[in-house]
Amino acid sequence: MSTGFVDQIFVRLKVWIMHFLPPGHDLIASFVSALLNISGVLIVFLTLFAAMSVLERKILGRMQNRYGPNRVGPFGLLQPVADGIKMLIKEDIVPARADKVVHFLAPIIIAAVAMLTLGIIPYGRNMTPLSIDGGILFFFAIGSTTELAVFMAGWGSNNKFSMLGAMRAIAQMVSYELPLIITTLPVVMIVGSLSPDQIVAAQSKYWFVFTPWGLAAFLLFFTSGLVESNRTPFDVPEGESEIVAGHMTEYSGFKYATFFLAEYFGMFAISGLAVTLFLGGWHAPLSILRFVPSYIWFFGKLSILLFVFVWARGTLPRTRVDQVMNFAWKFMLPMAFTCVVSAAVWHYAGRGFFAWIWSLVIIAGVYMTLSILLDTKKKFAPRVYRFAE
Amino acid sequence: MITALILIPLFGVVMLYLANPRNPRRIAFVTNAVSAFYALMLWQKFDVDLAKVQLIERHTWIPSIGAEYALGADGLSLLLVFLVTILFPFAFAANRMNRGFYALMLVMQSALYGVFTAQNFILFFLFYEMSLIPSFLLIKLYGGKKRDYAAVKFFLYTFLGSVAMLLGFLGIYFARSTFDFAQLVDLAKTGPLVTGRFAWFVFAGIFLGFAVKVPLFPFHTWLPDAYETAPTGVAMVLTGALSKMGVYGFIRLLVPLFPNEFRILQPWLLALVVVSILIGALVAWAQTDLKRMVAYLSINHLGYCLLGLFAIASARSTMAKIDMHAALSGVFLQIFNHGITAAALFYFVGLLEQRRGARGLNDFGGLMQRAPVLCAWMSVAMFSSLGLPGLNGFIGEFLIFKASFAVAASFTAVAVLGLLFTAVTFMRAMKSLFSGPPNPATNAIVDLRAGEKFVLVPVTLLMFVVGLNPQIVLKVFNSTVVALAAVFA
Amino acid sequence: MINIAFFIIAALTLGSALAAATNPKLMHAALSFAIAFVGVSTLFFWLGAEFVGLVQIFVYIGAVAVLIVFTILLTRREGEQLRGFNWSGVVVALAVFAGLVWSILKSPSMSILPPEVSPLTVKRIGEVLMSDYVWPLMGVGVLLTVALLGALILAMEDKRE
Amino acid sequence: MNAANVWLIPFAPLIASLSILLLGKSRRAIASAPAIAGQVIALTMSIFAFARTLRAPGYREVHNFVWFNFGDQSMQLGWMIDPLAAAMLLMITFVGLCIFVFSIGYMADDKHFTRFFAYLSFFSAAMLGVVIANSLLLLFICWELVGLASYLLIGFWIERPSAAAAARKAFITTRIGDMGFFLGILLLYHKSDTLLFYDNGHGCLENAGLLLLGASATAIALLIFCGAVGKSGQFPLHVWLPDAMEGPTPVSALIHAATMVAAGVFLVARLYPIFSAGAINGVTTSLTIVVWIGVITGLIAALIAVAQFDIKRILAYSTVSQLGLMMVSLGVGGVTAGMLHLLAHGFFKALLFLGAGSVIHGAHHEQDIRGMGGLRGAMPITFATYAAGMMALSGVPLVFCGAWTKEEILHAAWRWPVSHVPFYLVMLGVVLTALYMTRQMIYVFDGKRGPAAHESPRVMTTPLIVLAACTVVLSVFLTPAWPWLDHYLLGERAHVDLWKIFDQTILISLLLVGAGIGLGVFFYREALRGRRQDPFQTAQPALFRFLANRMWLDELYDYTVIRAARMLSRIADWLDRYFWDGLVRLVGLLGQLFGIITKTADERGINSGVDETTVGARGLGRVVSSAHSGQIQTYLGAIGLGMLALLLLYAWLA
Amino acid sequence: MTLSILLMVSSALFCIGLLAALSRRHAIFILIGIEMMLAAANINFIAFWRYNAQPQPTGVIVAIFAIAIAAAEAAVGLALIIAIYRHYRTTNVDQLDRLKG
Repeated sequence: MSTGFVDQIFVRLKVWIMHFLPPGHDLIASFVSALLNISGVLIVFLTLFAAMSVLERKILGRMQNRYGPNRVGPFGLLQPVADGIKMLIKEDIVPARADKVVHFLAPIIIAAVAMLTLGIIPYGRNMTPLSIDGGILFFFAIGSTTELAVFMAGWGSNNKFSMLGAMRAIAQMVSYELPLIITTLPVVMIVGSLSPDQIVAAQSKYWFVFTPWGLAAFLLFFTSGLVESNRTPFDVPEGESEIVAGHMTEYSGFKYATFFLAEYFGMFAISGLAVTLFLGGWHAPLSILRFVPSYIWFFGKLSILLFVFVWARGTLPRTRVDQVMNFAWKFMLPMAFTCVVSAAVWHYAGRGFFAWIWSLVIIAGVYMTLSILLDTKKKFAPRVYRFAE
Repeated sequence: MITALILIPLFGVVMLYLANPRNPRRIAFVTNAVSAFYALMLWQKFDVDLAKVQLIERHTWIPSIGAEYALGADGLSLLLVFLVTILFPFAFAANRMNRGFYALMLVMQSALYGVFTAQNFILFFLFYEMSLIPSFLLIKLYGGKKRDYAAVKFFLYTFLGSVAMLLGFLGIYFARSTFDFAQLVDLAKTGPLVTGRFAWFVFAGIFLGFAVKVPLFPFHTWLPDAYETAPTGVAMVLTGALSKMGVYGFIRLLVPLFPNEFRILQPWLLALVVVSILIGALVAWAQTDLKRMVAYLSINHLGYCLLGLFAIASARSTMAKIDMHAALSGVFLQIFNHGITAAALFYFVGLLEQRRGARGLNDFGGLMQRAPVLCAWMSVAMFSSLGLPGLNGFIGEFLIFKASFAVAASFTAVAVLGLLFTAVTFMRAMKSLFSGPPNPATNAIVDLRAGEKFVLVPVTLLMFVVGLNPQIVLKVFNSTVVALAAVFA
Repeated sequence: MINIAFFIIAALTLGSALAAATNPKLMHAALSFAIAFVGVSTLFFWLGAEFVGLVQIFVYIGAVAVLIVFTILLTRREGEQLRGFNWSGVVVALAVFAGLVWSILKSPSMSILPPEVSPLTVKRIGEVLMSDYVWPLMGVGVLLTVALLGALILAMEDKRE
Repeated sequence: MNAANVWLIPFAPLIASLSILLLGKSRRAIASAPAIAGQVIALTMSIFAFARTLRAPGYREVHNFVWFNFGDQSMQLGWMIDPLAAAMLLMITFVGLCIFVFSIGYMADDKHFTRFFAYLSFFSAAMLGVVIANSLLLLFICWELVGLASYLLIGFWIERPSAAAAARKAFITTRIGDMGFFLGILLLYHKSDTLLFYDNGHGCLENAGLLLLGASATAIALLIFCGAVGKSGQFPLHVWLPDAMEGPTPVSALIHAATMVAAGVFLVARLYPIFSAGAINGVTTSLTIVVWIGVITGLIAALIAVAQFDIKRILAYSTVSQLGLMMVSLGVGGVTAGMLHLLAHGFFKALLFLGAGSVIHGAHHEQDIRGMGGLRGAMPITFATYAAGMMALSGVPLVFCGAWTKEEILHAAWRWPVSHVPFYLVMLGVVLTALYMTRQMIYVFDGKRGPAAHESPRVMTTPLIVLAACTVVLSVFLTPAWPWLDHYLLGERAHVDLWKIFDQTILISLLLVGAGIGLGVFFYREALRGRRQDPFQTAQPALFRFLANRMWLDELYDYTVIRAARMLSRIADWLDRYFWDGLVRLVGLLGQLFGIITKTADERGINSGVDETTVGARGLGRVVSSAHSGQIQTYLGAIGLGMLALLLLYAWLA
Repeated sequence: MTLSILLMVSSALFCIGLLAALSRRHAIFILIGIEMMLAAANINFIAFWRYNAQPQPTGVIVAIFAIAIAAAEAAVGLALIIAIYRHYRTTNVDQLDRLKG
């Protein structure tokens, strides 16, 4: 059941390994423990990255009525291995006028950041690699460093396309960081803690996505997450048709692979956080289903979200730059604030049925108002041609 | 809860400016609907059988000067809250104006809610002044002829009054170091709050403040100018709700706090009130401008309120219980009735002015043939105002006279003449407006439109219902009356 | 071990700060600045103020550094040529440093070791912020809003041209 | 129909009235149906109520209830059935019904047919409310509603300025009286703490309540009498009543016969215990005043009636005169006599007014009796019924009800211990009544044929016939031989004693009536052969003009009371506009003056000082500013050096 | 590990900031220098908090406020620099002496 053997198998494994260490050396013990955690996370997510890269292509293929990779290995499952080899042996080109140091550091920082953010997510019961009190804050603090790294990539390449791509990326990441953070606020407010463990624990009865504010915040959070990880339909910074590959234009070989890896890790991290915040983390949806180990639940939810990422990529066209920004400031931000208010109302109205209704009314009201305000005159305007200046 | 009630109109103001609607009145109405809903919720939560102040909200605010954020409601407050809630949509219905107008009106509404529920003088005073500024602006910006003059006069008058009041209260504060109503009333029961000659200054200051607002003769000269020039909706609110702030202040503060002064001044105050009543009616009779006429009649009607109050105030210890209760109930009822009726009268005057472009008594004639329904409904309001039994005006006046007669029969006998002159005034108005051959200038006048009927039906119904079954209003404040009577006795 | 960590952090911080102050390349200086601030926040972590450290990273790396970098970009036209250096500043800075070190060394009460304290939780900070420091907090909120608007207006291009 | 349900009686016409109003103008054809139906229902229920009072002599049933609470006190209202109320109910509903039916014909082509019936029903309802009230407050409320209804009906032809003026006059004049009434109520309430008439021994008309009143009973009675004076058109407030003829004729009938004027007399009768409280030998100050007011009214009105030419105005003054007579009767102690006369008067005055209406209708809305003549042939039914009414009014003995009641009044007046003057004056009044009624008959129906006239339709004549029959039938219950109605009101059982018919007073009354009619015939019949000039007018032009102009009373009031009040209001207005406002402005001016002084001092004194200082400061600033290079880093360096200096200072101090 | 060493680190950082603010021509460096000085002050706050076992986390709170205010200052300062640059086409503080009295 809840503390079943299978459920805690990885925890026990770690404890078992740790007991080989000589006692009394706390520093070594914590070092080894950290190392074990890191390696666990890396193993799992690198595997997931590999699986994801091929699965995404396959799923996209199905969505576009083609097969996708099916040549390497059974069902094309060895495709990532092939890709990896290709990337590793590719020539590493650095532009002559590039700022070498910056150009070199950028992919490293990006990947490091993405991996760091994975640390605070509780993957199962007692399975949080980095269990710190301000975990959510840690996530965002570290995550915000990505922008600088992206900028370094763009600037260090000394290429107009790279610079433009980086600018776009930073602009939209900065803009969407606000709704992203503010939509976590209601959860933090309701739980009263920044610790992911406690947030998950607070969702043992019901997931926050099943409250009006939670649902709204989840949708907003997920949308912001899409933007933060530069995924379609918000992949403006690396839109091939416009600016080649954005800040990654001048990267090739393993550095490019690192960027690629960082993007996927970022995606995992955001999805994992969404699961933690809104979808009950590793909790089972029904109490009957608790016999299934908690990490399975977590990764199940995570894969659903990842599928949605892919699905969105396969379905939605790319948005225009100004549309992305307008959407952030005029819609996402007010709605995010509304979620905060709504959660407060929900809490102070007693968290009961009426609280539910009140909360819903507030969100619906603001949503209606916003949709009316944002949609008045531009609805059927004649097409306007704009010319580059 | 009450805070929410106060905030809703302000929220409406915000909406007005955020949404920038083509029809700002709709937002004002929606705000009012929400206010009304909240007022009803308030009523639902309010236990009419409990005599004490209920729904209290109390927070520290500026502890160093004893200012608390204290709100609460007893029956009287609730009644006035209802009155405000009824009046504002009615007033909005009277004019179609731009956004600023509604914003100011909503601010005023919020202030009125605050005044009638504040339980602490500083808060009370804050709201009191908060109502003053929008009304000044409303007159100044949206008024008719002479608006600048009237607005400035109104402002100076009421502002000086409230400054005097503030000074008076500071005097009390320095002596007793509290601003809380309940505490002050308790203190006043044990002995005079302030002693010596200083007490007279304090009393005079507060008295002046409220007397100007009501207004009491001879502090009334701002009123005709202000009411005459104010747009209909504003005039409705001014007479219906703003003037009640004065009466409310008398009930809540002046009468409980200064028993001695009232006893000594009894004949003078009663004389002032009677003069106020008579002057109001007599001068109204001499007016040819309908709005001015209704304005003066307001002086007359509010005089009745003060008559009841002064009767209590000056003879509280010797008064029979039944008289005390009658006086208080009568005053409360009169507050409500006058609010409804005077507002309705202004509304009708506004309708006539809209249709004819003038509002002189002699500009009409034979209206009954042009617009019978309008005339009929306006007559109902007029008869209600002149105290016809069966309509709402009568019972309040009856109860007031019943009480004041027991205390000062001779003053009452003279005051009853006011009823007569009111009747004469209205008879004259009806004759020159409704009857006779139709004035050719009124040919284009149309009868009541459906929308106007829609507005008037509830108000007129209210007049009838309160007239026939006053219990529905009385029960709101009966226990408050008992409690207040115990305080006064 | 702990002390070694401290010295490493301090050296990294001061070194990158010095680089930021003296590096003639603007962009490199800005990036050094970022590293210096990471160092500062690590120092905060080391001192047990995790929350402040996180906030430091959040604000300085996520926002201020990006802003600086943007500003450098936007004013790049002559940025690279501006490499002048005012040596009189070095004198003043060194004098101040000397004064400070002298006064620190002169105060015996400064040579103390940290007492054992229970870790400061975020919840506690939140409670203190919302109770004792609620007015300053609101003030800061208003200040930030005003600064945001002010910065927007200042940086906005004139539409008249 | 017990007392708890008696409210249904006024309620029926009220509902009728409301439903007519709601029907609107378009349903003209059926507008009268609800009114008639309401009246019929009220009549039926009144009969049941009446039947209930027959159970026992002096039967009285009361139903009281709380109307509203104020504080922890309560205001009670109530209704009742007793013989007085029941008889009035019957009279009002029956006469009212006749008038309603008549109105269908009379108002057939009026524009506002529906409104008219709504008003009529409302009027009837209000009046019935007055009658059943067991509370002075309820009575007052209905009383005021009666006033309102009369206002609406008198001013019914709204487009005529004279009608509007008359309506206004009626309303205000009666309201003057009502103010007294109102004060009386206040005083009564103050003294007795209840306004209920009967309340298990605690009512204000019962012994316990009356004891509480004590000496103030006189004041209360007189104040309340003011109301009766106003409503019943007693001197000096009678002036509105003749003007009220501006309303449609059925309205006049209703006002003058059945409802409004009766209210005053009914009020006095209802509150008789208060009027007679503390009576010595049946005489109190208040009753004495009632008597004298009644006498003066009766006589003045009768005199004025002689000199009027408007058919309705004559009847109006006759009403005033008869009301005076009733007041006399009440005052001298003949309460039942007064009430009986009121009941009888209700029937025959309605008959007369309706007759007059029929005449007016037939004569194409001619109202001046000089313009009529010889209508006997053209309108036989009207003539016959009118004659019956005229004889009842004049008091022709034996078969007409008016005679017996008048006789009773004379009896009562004779027995009054204070003075016999009223008795003689009443006798004079009786003669005058017969005289002017004869005059009217002759003018209208006799003589040469006037302009073409026609008999009224059946719907109008039928009520006339019914009412005429009633005046005769009613007399059966009124004879001294079997004074059933008298005793019914007194609460006793009546016994038949045929001999009583041949009392000596019947001779007197025969004599008086004979004299009146004879004189009338003598004066007018011959004189009218030549037409155009009233014989009285030719004989005494000055006196005739005095009477024809209603003794200049209207003008007197106009020049004194009304002018004075008007002047007062103008003065008040002037004072308000200029004096009080002037005072305020004066204060404002003082403030302004003070402001000017301050401003001058400010500008000349303080401002220039400040100016000098600033000039100096600017010079200093110039000197200092040269040290400011505008270089940020210079400033920063200065700050750093300053800090160093502070450090050194700290070190030096430590 | 005594407090004085921490304080010396912070004063060193402060002086480096001062150096940046005093010596560099580019306006952005002045800003960077100021930020460094603020950070040095923050280190002091935290250090004094850590070495004084007071239950109230005043030092931490003040540091948080200082960071918030520094952020606001940086935003406005950078906006100013952009505006100045747009106006005068220079970010050399030596040339920005319009305020000269």
